[in-house]
Amino acid sequence: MPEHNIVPRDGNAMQKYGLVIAFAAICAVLSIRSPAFLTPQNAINVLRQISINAILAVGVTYVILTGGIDLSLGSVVAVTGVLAATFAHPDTYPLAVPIAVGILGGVLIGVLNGLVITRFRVAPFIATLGMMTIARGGALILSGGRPVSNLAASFNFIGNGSVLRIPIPILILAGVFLVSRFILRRTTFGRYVYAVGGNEEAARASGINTHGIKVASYAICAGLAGLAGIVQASRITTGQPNAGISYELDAIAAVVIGGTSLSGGIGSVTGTLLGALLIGTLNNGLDLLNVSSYYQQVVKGLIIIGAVILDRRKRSR
Amino acid sequence: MPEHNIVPRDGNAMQKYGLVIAFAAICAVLSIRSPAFLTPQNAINVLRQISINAILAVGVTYVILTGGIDLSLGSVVAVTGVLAATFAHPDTYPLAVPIAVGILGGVLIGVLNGLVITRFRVAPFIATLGMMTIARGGALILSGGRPVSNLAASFNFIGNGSVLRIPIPILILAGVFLVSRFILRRTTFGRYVYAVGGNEEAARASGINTHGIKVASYAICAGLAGLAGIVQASRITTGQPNAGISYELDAIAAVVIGGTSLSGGIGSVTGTLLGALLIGTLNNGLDLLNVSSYYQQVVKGLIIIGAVILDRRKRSR
Amino acid sequence: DGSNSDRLVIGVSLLNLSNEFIVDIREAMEAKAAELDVTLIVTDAERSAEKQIQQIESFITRRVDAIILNPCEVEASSPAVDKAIAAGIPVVNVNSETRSEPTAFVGSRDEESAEIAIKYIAERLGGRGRLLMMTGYPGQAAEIKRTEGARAALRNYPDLKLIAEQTANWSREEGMALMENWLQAYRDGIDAVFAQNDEMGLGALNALLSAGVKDRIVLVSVDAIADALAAVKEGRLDATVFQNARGQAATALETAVKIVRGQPYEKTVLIPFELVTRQNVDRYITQP
Amino acid sequence: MEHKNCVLELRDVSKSFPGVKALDRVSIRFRPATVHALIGENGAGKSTLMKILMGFYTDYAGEILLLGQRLTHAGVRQALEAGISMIHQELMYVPHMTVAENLLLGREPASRFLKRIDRREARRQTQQLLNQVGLDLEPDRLMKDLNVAERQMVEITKAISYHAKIVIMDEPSSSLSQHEVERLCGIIAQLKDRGVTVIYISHRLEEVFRIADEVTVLRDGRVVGAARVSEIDADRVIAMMVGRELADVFPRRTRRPGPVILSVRNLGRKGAFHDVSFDLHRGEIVSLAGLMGAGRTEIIRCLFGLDRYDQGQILVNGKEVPIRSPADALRLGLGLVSEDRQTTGLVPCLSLRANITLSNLDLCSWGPIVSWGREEKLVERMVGDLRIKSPDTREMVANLSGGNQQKAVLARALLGEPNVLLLDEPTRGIDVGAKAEIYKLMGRLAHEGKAILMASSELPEVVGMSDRVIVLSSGAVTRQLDRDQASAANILRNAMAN
Ligand SMILES: Nc1ncnc2c1ncn2[C@@H]1O[C@H](COP(=O)(O)OP(=O)(O)OP(=O)(O)O)[C@@H](O)[C@H]1O
Ligand SMILES: Nc1ncnc2c1ncn2[C@@H]1O[C@H](COP(=O)(O)OP(=O)(O)OP(=O)(O)O)[C@@H](O)[C@H]1O
Ligand SMILES: [Mg+2]
Ligand SMILES: [Mg+2]
Repeated sequence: MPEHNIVPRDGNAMQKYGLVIAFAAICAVLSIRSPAFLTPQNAINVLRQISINAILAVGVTYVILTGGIDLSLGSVVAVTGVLAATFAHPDTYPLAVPIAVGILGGVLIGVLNGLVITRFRVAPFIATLGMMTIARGGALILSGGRPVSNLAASFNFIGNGSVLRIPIPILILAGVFLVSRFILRRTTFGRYVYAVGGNEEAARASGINTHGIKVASYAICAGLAGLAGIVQASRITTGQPNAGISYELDAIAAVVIGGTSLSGGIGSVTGTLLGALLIGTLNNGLDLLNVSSYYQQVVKGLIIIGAVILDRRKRSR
Repeated sequence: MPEHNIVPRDGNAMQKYGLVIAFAAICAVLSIRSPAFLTPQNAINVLRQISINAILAVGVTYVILTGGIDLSLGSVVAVTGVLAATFAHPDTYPLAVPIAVGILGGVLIGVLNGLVITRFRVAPFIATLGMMTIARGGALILSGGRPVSNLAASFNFIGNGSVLRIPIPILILAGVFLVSRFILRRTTFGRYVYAVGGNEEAARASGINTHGIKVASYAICAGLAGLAGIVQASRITTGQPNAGISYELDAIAAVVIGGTSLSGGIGSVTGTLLGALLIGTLNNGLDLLNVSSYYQQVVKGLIIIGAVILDRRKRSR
Repeated sequence: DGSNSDRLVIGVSLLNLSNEFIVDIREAMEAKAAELDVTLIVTDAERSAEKQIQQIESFITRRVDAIILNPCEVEASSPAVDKAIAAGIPVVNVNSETRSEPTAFVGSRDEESAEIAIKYIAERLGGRGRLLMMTGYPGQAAEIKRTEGARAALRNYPDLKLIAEQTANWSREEGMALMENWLQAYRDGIDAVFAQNDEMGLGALNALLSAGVKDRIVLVSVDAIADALAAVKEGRLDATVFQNARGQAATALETAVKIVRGQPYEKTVLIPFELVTRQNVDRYITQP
Repeated sequence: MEHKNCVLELRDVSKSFPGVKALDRVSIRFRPATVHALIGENGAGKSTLMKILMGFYTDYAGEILLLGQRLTHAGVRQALEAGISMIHQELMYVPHMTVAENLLLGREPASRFLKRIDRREARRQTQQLLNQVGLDLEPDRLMKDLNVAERQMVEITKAISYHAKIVIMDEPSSSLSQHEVERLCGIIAQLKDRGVTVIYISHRLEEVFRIADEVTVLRDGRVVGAARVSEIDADRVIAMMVGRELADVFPRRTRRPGPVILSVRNLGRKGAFHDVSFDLHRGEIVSLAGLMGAGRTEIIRCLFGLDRYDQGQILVNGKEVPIRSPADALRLGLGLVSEDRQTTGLVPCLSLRANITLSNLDLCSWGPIVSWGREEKLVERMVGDLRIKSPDTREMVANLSGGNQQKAVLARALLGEPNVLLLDEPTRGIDVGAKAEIYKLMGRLAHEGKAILMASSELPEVVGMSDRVIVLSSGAVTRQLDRDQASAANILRNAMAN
């Protein structure tokens, strides 16, 4: 089973063993406590609910694998949502225009992040924190601080429609996940992403254009945030300038819960998806059990830490 | 020159040159544009406004120097503020009680963070992210979601009173800063904090109790967050369960702007203080100039990135 | 739980449960639920419309009998209403509106609160003076509407000048810092401050008191939370604007139950805002 | 053997890692005031055994007796307090701290109250330590700014300064040149006089025979032989280590230089070297020799585009070429094995496989897509050629033994079949058996018309392999020696000329 060539032997299913067990345990408890939990309907529900966070998390996995971080994601979701929405009023542009504008807007922001980080050697934390407030300001300026509404039905279909009874956001997530999994595992680019994060000096000495790889990673990450922005705007049928606040933390949490190391070079998008699923299931399940929202926060924090402990235990057995 | 060797690790004035220049430039522009800016009154104002963020930032400097991170700070401010406030109603306990409760509450949370990170080898990001939601839940549960008000005048004096015309929060900040500077530069504990962040294996090979150093750093960090929580509650004369949201990001930003490396081992509290001053001055100045709040965000992001670029340039010249 | 028994189950999605005003709504609703013997499932949207939609989707999956929605946004929370209605579940909007039409609405016009506040300030200042406005988190429905209401009201008072407008993100701490900065920038040139919620208003109040200038500046905020009422009573805060959280909550739940039981109900219940000053504050203080 | 004649005894020590039995019932007795060499192939388990002694691994089977007392470690601190100190194979220092701070780390002189560091006393102690070993280093320099050899000297100084009863040296000389090795020998002799037991791990057998009193040979985690040095010879030891007889270490070669492939004209880099000129012919092996800090590494880094040169030209096949990055160098057919595998060499968290193919992924991919099958084949070949010992080619490279890591770096450079191979300390930490393989390989490459430029601190290697030796001193070429002139003595004389 040539599961994985990049990540060492235990970087495959085995590695996620602990997380899978934690996830299964949570599901078991929830389905005992609430009959509504283990229904196909609710499974679809959970998947749709995690889709935006998971798309963001998959994107930021690239960046974190290179050893960076992207705090601007939430703001990018807002600004690209507003951008896309302004081109999505009924009977103005074809659907492709708002989609292209949203994604390219994201890519542009990502390229800027990448250039500030590589050319000017600003720490990714600061560069993207700066971009976080810049992009938020941009979203407010573009929209005049008002939600951009009255969008075309075709645009709203992206977030709310289904194909073959599967909600479109889930299909988009599936596409993003599979393509990213392929890129990171099977392509030279993916290999270089891991190498840059694992040891930048050594990657450079191996002839890798480390700056290029980083810029590309930030571009992919913010481009996917643009996609998430479109899905979000379509789902809430508005370009909302204050959308996406602190989404970056949720996304990064999914990545780290999924076993990707914040210092770079170790991890996978499969882990990330599992991480996002774990968080989403928890949110859904605690609502189903009608746990009071204050206690929900406590329980959620405890379970996340617990799941990660279980996971690390399993892995270093 | 026995005073200063060439130790960029804990930074001398030279190193912060770029940042000092950036800071001076900002002050120059602001004082030209607004006569109200360069007054002693406003200087006090800025210092008072940064005090909470700067106390938090000094605390998280310890943690970041060890190579960790603490995302629970904002929630700790809330929960300790609520805790202190519940013991600070008029004519109940002496002033020492709410103060002790707030700080010890913080220390306890920090010790828990540290133990989860060292004993269970959970990534600091996840451990403290979990604690962030747990502590927030705790603050809401403790307070029932309502501000805890009607506090004793003596308690409110902490945040609003002055001694020799200097507001007490500024005095507290000064104390925290000076003590921390001493600890980190002059004591063996400080040395070990740098060593653990610089190369944990090497620190361990030198017989340093690396776990102990980390736990202590998290405890100091959260203890100072407890202090900040007390100052905050006293300043707004309420224990506010939703206080401090995203304060951790501001604090970490101050640390990183101040030249401390997120990978640990490099930095100083002097840099942190400068970083906090830069952010605080910016906030104050943009308000004084009445820059529209949308554009404020853009300008703020740009200036922060610009200051850091200038700083890195200067340093690597 | 409960969906197979004959007890009614009502899903509630609230804007933000770490806001005192919304906590009041929840408590009033829970009290009413005990009285009417229905089961409530209360969720916290944490100010996110996206999250709110998710909660409604979960309610639909669980087939609750009715939904009470305390919308985060006018437009962005509308799909939540649409989805519930499409699934045949009645929706009662409480406190604020959505673009999509719910089964019933119980609440107020947010613009009105700002109009009342500005009118009070204008009267106190004799129609002329310099005004500062502290706005809420940019882009949120309440901020937008209160800003619009204030602007509209100001058109009636051409000599009442809005000299600066800045956000303090609904926060007491930020309101205090903003007021301190304003005092530096405008010193003696301020006659009145309108804060779009009590939290910011109380922050501004602290700053004004510390600077010793409260006597000559009129300060008004909105929501009438307990702290604000106390401040009004002590004469520190000039006025706040009361919105009847408990009334809204109880009426919304009653309406939802009536709809489910097929009883007649009022489609729109508008509960007006009320100005609270030192003269009438005692009527609003519930606790000792 | 009588009890007091044994300071330290290991009884049936075993240790496993996932998929590897690193140590299998190892029993050794160490006598006081002796130098006990521990030798064995790469991956034999030497470092693991020492880390157990030092308290790094506490989950092992078996017993350790220190002066007859059973040693139960809770960690490194306990080992240090029990009188054991160690120089680690992978140097352990804090890069952003100064030499002085690193030397005293964990035992700074400090006041009782507040544990305030006594700077003056610290300075005095540091200077004393440096003087003691005759190391002329500014105590305020940052560790990261030192070269590998200097860092290694600092670590040696640190290890002996604990006044331990047992000093473990895990390849202390791997990047030291002759001059420093002499100094190390002196230090070890002093330790012995003080009654200290030195456990000495090295792949340089001549050193072992000079320094050690006793030798224990490990193979595949087991003790396969032990003897007094006076009663054994190198061939026996090698046979024990590799499990077979080894013929000549250095291959016989006839020098057949072809056309010039690489020329360097007046190359210089501020603060490192200046006015360096030489030609490299196809089919030739040329060495850069010099003392520590002579500038060999800097020249090689510039040639490979890792650093910028600010003076002179580089010509490949007679054409001047700008080399601004390693990518340029690779495109021009250069390959590099860098001196420091930790920083410029390996990506520690990736698999052995990914590390080997990193700079030549195009050899096993269709366009942007990597073919795992082809990659595996290429890697298996290199692993076989270089005898890299690893449970699986997908093992994380950080888990390999030091020598096998070095082989991985070499494998990567060789995979691209470069026309010019730049080797900086290529056999650092590599066992004799594998060294012979590498020399054979170098010979073969030269025979195939490739050119090799090597920097090595191991004089026998320089003398044994080079067609020509370029001797450097303080960043300038002092002499170019032909093969017949290149004796160790001659090289050293020119290296110290100035
Ligand atoms: N942390 C680890 N995880 C997994 N395997 C390991 C680890 N450390 C060492 N090993 C394995 O244990 C075996 C012994 O390694 P060790 O480092 O002790 O060898 P060594 O004799 O010191 O070799 P060298 O001469 O190359 O330094 C090797 O097979 C190595 O791959
Ligand atoms: N990163 C650095 N910062 C500052 N000085 C350096 C750095 N690297 C090398 N030097 C200095 O440059 C000079 C040349 O060092 P270099 O490493 O090239 O020597 P070398 O001949 O390869 O010796 P070695 O045998 O130790 O590798 C030395 O004086 C060294 O101290
Ligand atoms: Mg070894
Ligand atoms: Mg060298």
